[in-house]
Amino acid sequence: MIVAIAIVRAKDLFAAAMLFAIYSLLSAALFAVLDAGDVALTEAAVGAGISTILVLAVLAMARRQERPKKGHNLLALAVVVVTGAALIYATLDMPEFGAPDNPPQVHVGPYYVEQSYPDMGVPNMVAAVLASYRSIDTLGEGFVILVAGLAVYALLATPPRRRKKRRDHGQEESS
Amino acid sequence: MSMLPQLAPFTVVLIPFVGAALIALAGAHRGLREGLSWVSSILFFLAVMGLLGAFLAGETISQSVWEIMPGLTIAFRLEPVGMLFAAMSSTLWVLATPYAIGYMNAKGYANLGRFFACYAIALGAAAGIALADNLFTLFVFYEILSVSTYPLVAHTGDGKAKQGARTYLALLLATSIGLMLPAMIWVWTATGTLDFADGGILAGQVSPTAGAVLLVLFMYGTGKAALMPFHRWLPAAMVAPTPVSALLHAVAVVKAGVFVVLKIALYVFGLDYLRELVTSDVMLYIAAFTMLAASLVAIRQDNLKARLAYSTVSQLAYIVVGALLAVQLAAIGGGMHMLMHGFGKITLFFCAGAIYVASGKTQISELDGLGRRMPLTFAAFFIGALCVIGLPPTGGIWSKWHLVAGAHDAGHTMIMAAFMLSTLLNIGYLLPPVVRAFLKPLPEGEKSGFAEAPWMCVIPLLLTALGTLVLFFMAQSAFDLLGGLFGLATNPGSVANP
Amino acid sequence: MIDNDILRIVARFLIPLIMLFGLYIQFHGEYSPGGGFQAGVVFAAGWILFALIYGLDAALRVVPERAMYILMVAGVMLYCAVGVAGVMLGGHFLDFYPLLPGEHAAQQFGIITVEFGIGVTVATVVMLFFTLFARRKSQWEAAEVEDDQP
Amino acid sequence: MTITELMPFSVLVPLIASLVCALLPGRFWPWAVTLAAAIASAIIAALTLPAAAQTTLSYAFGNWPPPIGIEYRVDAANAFVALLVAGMAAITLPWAKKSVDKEVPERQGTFYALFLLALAGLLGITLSGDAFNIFVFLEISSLATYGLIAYGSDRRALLASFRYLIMGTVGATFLLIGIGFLYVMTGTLNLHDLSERLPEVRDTSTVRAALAFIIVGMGLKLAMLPLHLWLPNAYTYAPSFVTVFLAGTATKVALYVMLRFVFTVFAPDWSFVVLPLSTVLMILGVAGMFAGSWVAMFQPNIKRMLAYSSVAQVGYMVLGVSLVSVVGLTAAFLHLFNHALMKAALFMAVGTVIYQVGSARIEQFRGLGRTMPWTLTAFALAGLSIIGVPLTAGFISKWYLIQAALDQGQWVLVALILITSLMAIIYIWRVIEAAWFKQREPDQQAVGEAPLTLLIPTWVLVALNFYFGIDTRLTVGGATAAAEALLSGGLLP
Amino acid sequence: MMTALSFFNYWVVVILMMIGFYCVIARGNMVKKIMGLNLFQTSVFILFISAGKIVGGSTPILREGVEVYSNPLPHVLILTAIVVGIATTAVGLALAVRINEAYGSIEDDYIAEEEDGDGQ
Repeated sequence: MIVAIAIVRAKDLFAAAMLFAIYSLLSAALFAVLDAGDVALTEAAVGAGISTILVLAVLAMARRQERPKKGHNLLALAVVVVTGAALIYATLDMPEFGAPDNPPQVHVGPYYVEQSYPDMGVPNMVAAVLASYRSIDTLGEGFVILVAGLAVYALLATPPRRRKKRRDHGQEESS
Repeated sequence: MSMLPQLAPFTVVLIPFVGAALIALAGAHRGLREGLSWVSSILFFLAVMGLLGAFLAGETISQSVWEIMPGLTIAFRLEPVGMLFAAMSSTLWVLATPYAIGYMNAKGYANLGRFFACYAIALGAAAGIALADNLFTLFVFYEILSVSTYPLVAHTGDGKAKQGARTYLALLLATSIGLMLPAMIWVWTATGTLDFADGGILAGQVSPTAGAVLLVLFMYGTGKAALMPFHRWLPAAMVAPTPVSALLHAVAVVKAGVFVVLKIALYVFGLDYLRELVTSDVMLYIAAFTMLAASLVAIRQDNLKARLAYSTVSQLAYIVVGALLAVQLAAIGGGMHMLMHGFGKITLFFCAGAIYVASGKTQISELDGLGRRMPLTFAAFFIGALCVIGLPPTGGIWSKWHLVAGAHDAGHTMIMAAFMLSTLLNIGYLLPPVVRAFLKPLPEGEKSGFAEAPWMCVIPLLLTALGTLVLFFMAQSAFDLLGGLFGLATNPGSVANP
Repeated sequence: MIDNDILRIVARFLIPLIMLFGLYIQFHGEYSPGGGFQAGVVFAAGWILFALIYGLDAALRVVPERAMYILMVAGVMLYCAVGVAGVMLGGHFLDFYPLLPGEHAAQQFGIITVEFGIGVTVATVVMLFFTLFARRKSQWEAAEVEDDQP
Repeated sequence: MTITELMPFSVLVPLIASLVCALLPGRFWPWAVTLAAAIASAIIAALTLPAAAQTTLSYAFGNWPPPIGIEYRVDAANAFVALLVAGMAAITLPWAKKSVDKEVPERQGTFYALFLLALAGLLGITLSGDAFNIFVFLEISSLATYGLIAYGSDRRALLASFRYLIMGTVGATFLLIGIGFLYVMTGTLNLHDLSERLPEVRDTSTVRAALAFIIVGMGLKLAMLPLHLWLPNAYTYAPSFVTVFLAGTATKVALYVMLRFVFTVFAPDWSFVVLPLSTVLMILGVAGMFAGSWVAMFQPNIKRMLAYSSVAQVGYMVLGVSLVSVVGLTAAFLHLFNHALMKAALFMAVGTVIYQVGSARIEQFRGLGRTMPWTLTAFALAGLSIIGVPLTAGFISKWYLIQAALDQGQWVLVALILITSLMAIIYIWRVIEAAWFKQREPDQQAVGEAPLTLLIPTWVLVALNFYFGIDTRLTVGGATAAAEALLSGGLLP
Repeated sequence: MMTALSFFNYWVVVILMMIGFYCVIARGNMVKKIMGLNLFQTSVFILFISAGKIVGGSTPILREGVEVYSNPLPHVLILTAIVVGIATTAVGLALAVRINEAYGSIEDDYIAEEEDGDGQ
């Protein structure tokens, strides 16, 4: 959490990126504590790995320093506070953390725990749910990453043509 | 007339539309375009006459074309007022066609394909309004009429024309969408039907208060009836070429307006129900006020077309008053005035256009002595003026006679007085041009190289002038046409809800 | 960085290990944490390390850009093919039971194939990301130079 | 194969076709494959609608019975929306060929693959009966859309795409939060299962907050008034074809998701009581109608003008929803359908002008009425539909909307609807006036009529606008069935 | 005591969410915005995972001697959501690269100023 604040405050984007990686590792650890091994592994690989590399690649091209902003954005603060208040309000009636009789633990969830091995002989329930019970979601996930690949490819595969083109555009628009 | 083939109403309405499409395709090809204009106007005239013949023979003709939504249909039915309106507009279209061709060519306007196509569409829309069997169908064609006449008003495309056309369209659409549409939907929600019915559909379905509000919505929603303060579009529309002013703004568009008022009064409210409404008197006095105020404004106009436009506003109010008096005789008078004024006013506009074509003059103060150069035109103007004023030997006297008699029947002495006063004012603004033209000498130094306008322009105006004279003698048949069914419809005791 | 001996030697040991680990979590996913997605990321990470040390051009010789593009589509296609096969064999879309006679065998076959498809796609997409982002800088600078000359 | 087994393929066909498309080179084949897939998808959706109107169809993926697995659950409401989305794609694609060739000369395989994925994503959202699955497909379509918008030739397209990405992702995350709360409270993600399990726990702050988050999240994607900021730029700078498609479909699907949650999952007799939803939606709807129409009147760029008009039209739909009656919802669904038709036709006409002239600024429309009569006539006719002139589709939806307002005695609303219609006249009329009553400036290039491949699809859409203004059996029937399907869960009339 | 602890866990998530969300709205730098978006999403992930946790349970992989497993469903959802997150991040960053090339900056305010200069 402190790391998160530091990210927001950091003017040096490079430092922010590094802090971001640390934050990802921390949340990965938190996931591991919460029994989510698969998620922890993924978060570590993605958050600390890929995201950071990509951010650094962008920063290599753009200004490293964030330009200081004039004043504080009160509207943004208000929106965030309202959202936060709504979230806090929502938690008031949430079931107790970690209790075994919470709704998720009594409905649907137990089926996976109990039936996935008899159904398919796979001990990792996460894999069973991921690839079989909810496999259309995972197919969707595959498509999401494919879309990202296609979109980034569309955006960056053509070598850039600088400035000149831009000036032409300016004139075209202003005419 | 019984020899004419009798077509279904929808087919009749479609004739001008098909004609318009062909004219638009003919586009710049002058001979083809004009030929098509002739053909479609004459075919349309014959078709309407065929319907009229069948109608007079006592046939009930109705046709349901298509159901758009449950209970909401495009349907047509012949009834007296509509028949009268259709017959009048189809006759006048035939007469206006040569006039328009002559006028537009003489003045060298461009884009005539668009012009004649829109002209034909407007007539088709007018016929659709005339024959509509329910409010919805009527509304559809009403809107087609508004939109299709916009290019005609803005025809020259210069700043003034666009300004005028914008006012024209804005007022007509604003009133129809803003007031008439919600009124219509209200009627639908309240009664579950929009079909016109003898004796009205609202009686017993809507509280008198709601009915009162509805009446105001409908009266003002019919912007084409030019009730003050929504009359400004009519003078604004005078930027259009004269054939447009003549046929559309003396006949098709404005008559569509008052026709809608009559129709709504007769078949939506029903005269008996109408009398019960508090706002009916209010609207009546507003109409009477419009009648007088527009006359007063007309007197002050020097531009001939503007004067005629305000005169139209005033005359339309006669018909609205006729409808709102809510008695049989006045309603008949209103229907007849629609016809008489149509012939009279188109004559006047034809003359104004002819004067402009021949001499280039538009102001009344410039007309001095022109009567000697253009005797036929001014003779026709004189007859047309008599008809609008309501003096014999023209048909105008009969309609005014019935209106006044109706006001007497209804016990509205004030309205009778208003009719009288307005008639005096009519004389005041319509006769001076004639007097100037015939009795004053030509001003000094006036070049004398012009005579009558081209024959294509003169013959139609002579014919319409003749028409007003003929109507003086034929008024009884118009009265019978209207009265026959009115009598049935408005007999006390026969008002029943279907 | 190619000149740095220590790095090279470490990398020579490390990269195969990382890739092996990637394959392990790919195919051992049913028993321990891991699966197609994580495997893909780890495998790609190995390749990225290679690219960082030996240079992007060398890395692209190993896996060309066009191959990445095709493979990323092919991975998802494999997934869809499994799904369609289920329909062809009379089941629902993504129904694994009809694929093979034994129930468990069918499910395991389905899961492994599907995870493999995901793994391929993820690995190649991540590699593609890296290629595109990393190359962009040099391309951009080249364009800038070109632009300054005329 | 029964219709139930066929139904999911309206999503799967474009999904799989996108893979083929991504690999195809050249300019013809990607387009042809896309067209074929869209048509197939539309046919399947068309077959589904009558069946779904009879009885709710359910297709379980992997044959795992819901809520264990994921199902596609289709009733009249989503079948109606699916038909709209797939149909729009099939109708607009023939137009796309020329326009895309000009605006996106390179890498068309990728372009069309992204397009198909956007389409499949939207259809997936529509048909899915699983909350999380909706989120996943929402992201597929959103990401594809960001990519498509960025194809725009103006550099501002990039900026528009980025801002849309930020707002869209925030919206999707809000949806995810909402879904998370629901899951915590019920333990299920299946919409139908949720609707059965929610009554037990729905008087909790968590569920209330979940509703709020879902509405705000979808409001963002829907471009409901204060959350509409992304839309004008995105529509303005995206390639013409993308704008045509998005205008016809994307916001509609977001509206559908919102309705699905508000009406089916939460049951309207609860969701409209616990939050002042009716009032809030009504105010936002009216504000959207006004602000959108008002700003539209002053836009020099016609694409942007139409985009603001879309904000206004979304306002009409939200207003219809806020009335919480069968007629109101019918009006919303009708307008959803009809607006897609008219806005797509308008954007196609403008896109055709861009194809010929290269710009959508209003000065460039001068005198085009004479040189491009067919294109501009199409624009004018579609414009009549948006104004709501009788015999057009737009009239039908306004009719129902006014009727719904009248049913509840909301006189002010009737007046407001009519006033904004008048504003629509003004902004459409600006274009018509420029096209027919202004002369082309001497320094402006002379242009001729557009090629038939662009004109014919535009006119097909214009004709549909009139067809559905005259024959309303399909639209009114479908919309009524959809509204009734949504309201059947509740106790409202 | 249990209650306080449980709320604490949720509230940490909420505060993280707020920080991330603030970063998205208020920060002008596009890379920062994307990082904020990631923070925001990650906190939502924690919320989901918390929902699946059973105190005393363990990672949902079948083993000898373990009786209570945490719920695997949230884990699956979050795996998918993480993928969605990285996909969004990648596309956003690619856009930022292109914007940087087109405008010479990735500061939203600065670009907004330039846009006004374009006279749109």
